[in-house]
Amino acid sequence: MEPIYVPFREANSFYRNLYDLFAEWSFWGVSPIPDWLAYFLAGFLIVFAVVNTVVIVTTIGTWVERRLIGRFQSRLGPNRWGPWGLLTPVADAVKLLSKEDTRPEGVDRWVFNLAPLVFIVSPLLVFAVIPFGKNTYIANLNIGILFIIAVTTVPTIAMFMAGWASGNRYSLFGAMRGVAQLVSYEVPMVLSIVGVLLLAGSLSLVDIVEAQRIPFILLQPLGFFIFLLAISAEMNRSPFDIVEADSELVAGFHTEYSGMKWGTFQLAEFIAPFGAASIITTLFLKGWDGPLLPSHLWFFLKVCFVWFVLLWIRATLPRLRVDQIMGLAWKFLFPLGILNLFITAAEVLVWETPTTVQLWAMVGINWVIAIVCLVAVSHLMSDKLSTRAPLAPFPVRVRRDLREVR
Amino acid sequence: MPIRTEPVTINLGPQHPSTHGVFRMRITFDGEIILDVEPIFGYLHRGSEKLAEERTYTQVITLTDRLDYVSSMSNNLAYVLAVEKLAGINPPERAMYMRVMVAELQRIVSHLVATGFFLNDLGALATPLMYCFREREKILEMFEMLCGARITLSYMRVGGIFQDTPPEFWPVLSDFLDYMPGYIDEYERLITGNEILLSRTKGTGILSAETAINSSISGPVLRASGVNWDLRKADPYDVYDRMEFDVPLGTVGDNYDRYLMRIAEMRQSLRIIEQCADQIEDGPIKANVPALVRPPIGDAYGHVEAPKGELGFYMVSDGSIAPYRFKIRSPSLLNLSALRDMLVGCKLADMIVTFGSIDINMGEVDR
Amino acid sequence: MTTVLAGDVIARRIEDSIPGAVEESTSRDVWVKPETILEVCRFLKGDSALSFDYLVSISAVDYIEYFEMVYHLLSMPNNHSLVLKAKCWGREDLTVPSITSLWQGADFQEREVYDLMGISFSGHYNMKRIMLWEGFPGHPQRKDYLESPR
Amino acid sequence: MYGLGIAKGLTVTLVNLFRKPATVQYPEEALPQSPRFRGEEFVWYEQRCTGCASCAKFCPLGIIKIETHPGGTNVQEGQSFAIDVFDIDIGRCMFCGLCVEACPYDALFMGSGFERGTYRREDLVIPVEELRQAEKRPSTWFRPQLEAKKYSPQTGQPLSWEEVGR
Repeated sequence: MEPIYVPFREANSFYRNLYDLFAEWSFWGVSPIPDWLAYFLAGFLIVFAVVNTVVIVTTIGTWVERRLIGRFQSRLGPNRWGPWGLLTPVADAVKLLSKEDTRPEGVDRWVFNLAPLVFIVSPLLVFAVIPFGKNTYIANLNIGILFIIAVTTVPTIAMFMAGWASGNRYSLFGAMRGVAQLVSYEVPMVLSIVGVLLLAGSLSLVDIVEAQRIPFILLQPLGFFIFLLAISAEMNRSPFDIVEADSELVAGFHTEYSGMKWGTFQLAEFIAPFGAASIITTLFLKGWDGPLLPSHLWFFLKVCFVWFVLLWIRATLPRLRVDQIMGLAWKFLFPLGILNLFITAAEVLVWETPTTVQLWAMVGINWVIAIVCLVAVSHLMSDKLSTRAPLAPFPVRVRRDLREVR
Repeated sequence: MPIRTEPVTINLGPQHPSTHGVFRMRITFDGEIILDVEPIFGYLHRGSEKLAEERTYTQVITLTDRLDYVSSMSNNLAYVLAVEKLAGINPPERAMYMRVMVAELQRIVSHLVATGFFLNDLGALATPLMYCFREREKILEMFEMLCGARITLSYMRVGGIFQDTPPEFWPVLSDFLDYMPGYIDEYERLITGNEILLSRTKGTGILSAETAINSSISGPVLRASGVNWDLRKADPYDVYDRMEFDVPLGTVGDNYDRYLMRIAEMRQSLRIIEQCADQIEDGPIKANVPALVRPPIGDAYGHVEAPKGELGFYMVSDGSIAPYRFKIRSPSLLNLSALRDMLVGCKLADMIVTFGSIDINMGEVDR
Repeated sequence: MTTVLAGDVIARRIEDSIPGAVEESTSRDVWVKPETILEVCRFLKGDSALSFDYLVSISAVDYIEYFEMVYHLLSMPNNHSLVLKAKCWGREDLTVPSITSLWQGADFQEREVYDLMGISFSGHYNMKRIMLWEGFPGHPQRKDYLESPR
Repeated sequence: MYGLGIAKGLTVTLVNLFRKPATVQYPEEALPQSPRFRGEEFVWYEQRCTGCASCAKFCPLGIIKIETHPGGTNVQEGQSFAIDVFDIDIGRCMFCGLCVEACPYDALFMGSGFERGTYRREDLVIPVEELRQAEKRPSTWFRPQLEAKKYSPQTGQPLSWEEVGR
């Protein structure tokens, strides 16, 4: 009987090569590594490499993020440790690891300790199905996008675990907000993804990248807009960061955590934008595909660009209120998502295999619809925000030169 | 079947990121809706009023620096005005112009801090705060030129100011007046039109004019409710009667009005500073006042329009070198009187924003 | 400029409305009996010509033999002000009627006077210490308070 | 239109990304200091001091400790006292400068430093020996005669007691 893991083995050439290396390694004619162990070792090595790459890129990312936000705020940012402060993440990690791991009295011990682990698993799992470059991926799941939707909901559970187990009311507030927000934004996010799926005709991310003759951001502007907002809300990034709104809830669901448990939460939150940027790149920006440069570099550059845009938004915008966030999801993004899905479905129905001309016609139609929709929605929303006249004019007067010393 | 819920009580503070100091509010929530608020303070009580009874009139100036530590100049001005009223001293003209000028500079500082922290409370990741502090720094540098300190200034003396301006002050002020309107425009571009700010602040934390007057609210918070009351116009002190400026007024009294009020007042302050710099003439900077002031027996109440509201000092003299009674009418404390009216019924997030828009300073609340 | 109303004139008006309330008056201030403060304030606030709608501050001064309550009142529409004073003789069990029913702004100030001077206000809904903690010995703003009595 | 305000705000932050940062790296570079800066190390000229203790009386916190004995000499004012102890406890000092303002003989000046962090409060007392020996770079605060000379404690030479003038 063929073992169950064989289909997975066949899926990925890189993995198959590693597996073959282990399985066919012989020692005086004897192959000491059995089939299942070879399977395990190959898998472990790849996962180890990918997870560590992600974590290391994220730690460097935290440094870049802090430096950039510093510059956005007309400061310098951390620049003390190492050249240009590059070792700041290392110093942070050392500090966090050597801190006392306090646990307040009256917490639910198991749930409290488990929550950070659960929280960090999900952003890492996202990278299991992302194609990092041409033929470079851990698994080409035929339900890849469904897998991503599934794992991105896991933090909700972790958040609620942390908030509930802490026995702190700020934490509980944060957890409740988090659950409400994530459940709400799941709907428009999925609706916007379905448009992409209709165009690509597959759930596999590898196929979606290959199906993009032109980037789907052009074909799905409305979908991209909805997805960008929804994924920002899913990650609790500004302006949707009500879960850990520092000015309101101190730190939200991880108020009571310290030491490396807190560090784990932070790490997961810094990985999340990279995961989100990877998903956006794959779904809307043609993934790893690009001219001249190697595919991996293209992927990395696109991810960095999307990540920068998320950062820029974070550095600028204030935070919305909880009911406004819910209203945005259900009153505006949800109908827009339905509309987008409907239009895309109609287009796919009319042009089943579109020619290049038809594709560009589709781009035109979708952009016109997107702009009309957004303008209409903006007028709907700005009804209650009629702008007032400025309070008092500031007349410009001719001033005597003060430089004459008095 | 209705869900059985029960209200949650939270002690917001004393150590909370957005209580602007050590301030505590005992809040009862129904979900996210506020049912009841009880402010609790006194964590920063230093007994300034009692301490002043043991100090000479000049030494008390250092105490007033520490009331509202982001607007020391206004505190100094209110204090010296009260003592001058008590002792019947008239300061020379140049000193009066200098006092008005630095008090208006201080108003800009205080409003910059208020705006910055207000936007920080809205969750803008300290970006507007950093921009506001960047310009605040310029004013503090000017203060350092004038009196050698940046925060605790002790600049004014009974009967004038302590020392004339250094020559390098005027070019710096001139430059400041040139670029500051541009920076205020930049804050407005950054945030005033921002739809998130509009939706967060419009129609939240409304304070009606009647409640405001009844609760002894003063300053920008009162004027945001549409009450035209500015001591600089109503009871002009020093040389404010020679200045030409407008008093910006709000219409609704919500958080947005209070925010806009401060931006508009900064522009008006720049106008006043310009006029002061225009009109100021050479002359003595201090009236002939002995080192130990001995006002005649009696009492006096002196007040100014400080950045946060009406700051008044009620002083009783028994003819000695120290005040017999020194009472501070602090705007921050009284602006909290209507806190409950503004907060009950709104959400937790609105509460933080409303609290930020009142702009209190714990050094002045607890004294 | 804010007009400071002459105390004698106001004293006469108060006396017309509430006989026996005024103790003495000068050209600046009016002294009323402490137990009539609420009625006097109600008259001053409600009278259409005076209409003192704004309470500026409440202070208490310790003159050893008596405490003096000082109310600074202001009328925003007419832009005039008045200093109302009341002498409370004695040092123990001092009670003055609270004016929180007229002005909400009196709330914190009366609590502060109670906390630091030890004059309590009848009719105040929340008469407890404001700056110091409950159980603090004595009232530190009094002139005879030297250190906390043990 | 909804969204324009957000876009405007985004341009402002983007412009600031390419601006020179407003902050400086403190220990390596410091902001320019005004000559009037009220700094922590006091400048004291024993030759000018008569031991009248005006500074101690004017200090709001009473942190200046002066002990004298009769029989000192003073070049300007004739009869004066010799100083045994002149300690300034800057651990409680708030740098209001009233002591300098009070000095009738221009013997006491503010300094210009601000970097006297220690681990113990006792180390924050400036003893008389240190005041005697320290390099004298007086701040121009409340001393217009120094300002008229365009003296700056940060860049100028140390001044002797004859040079600081009345």
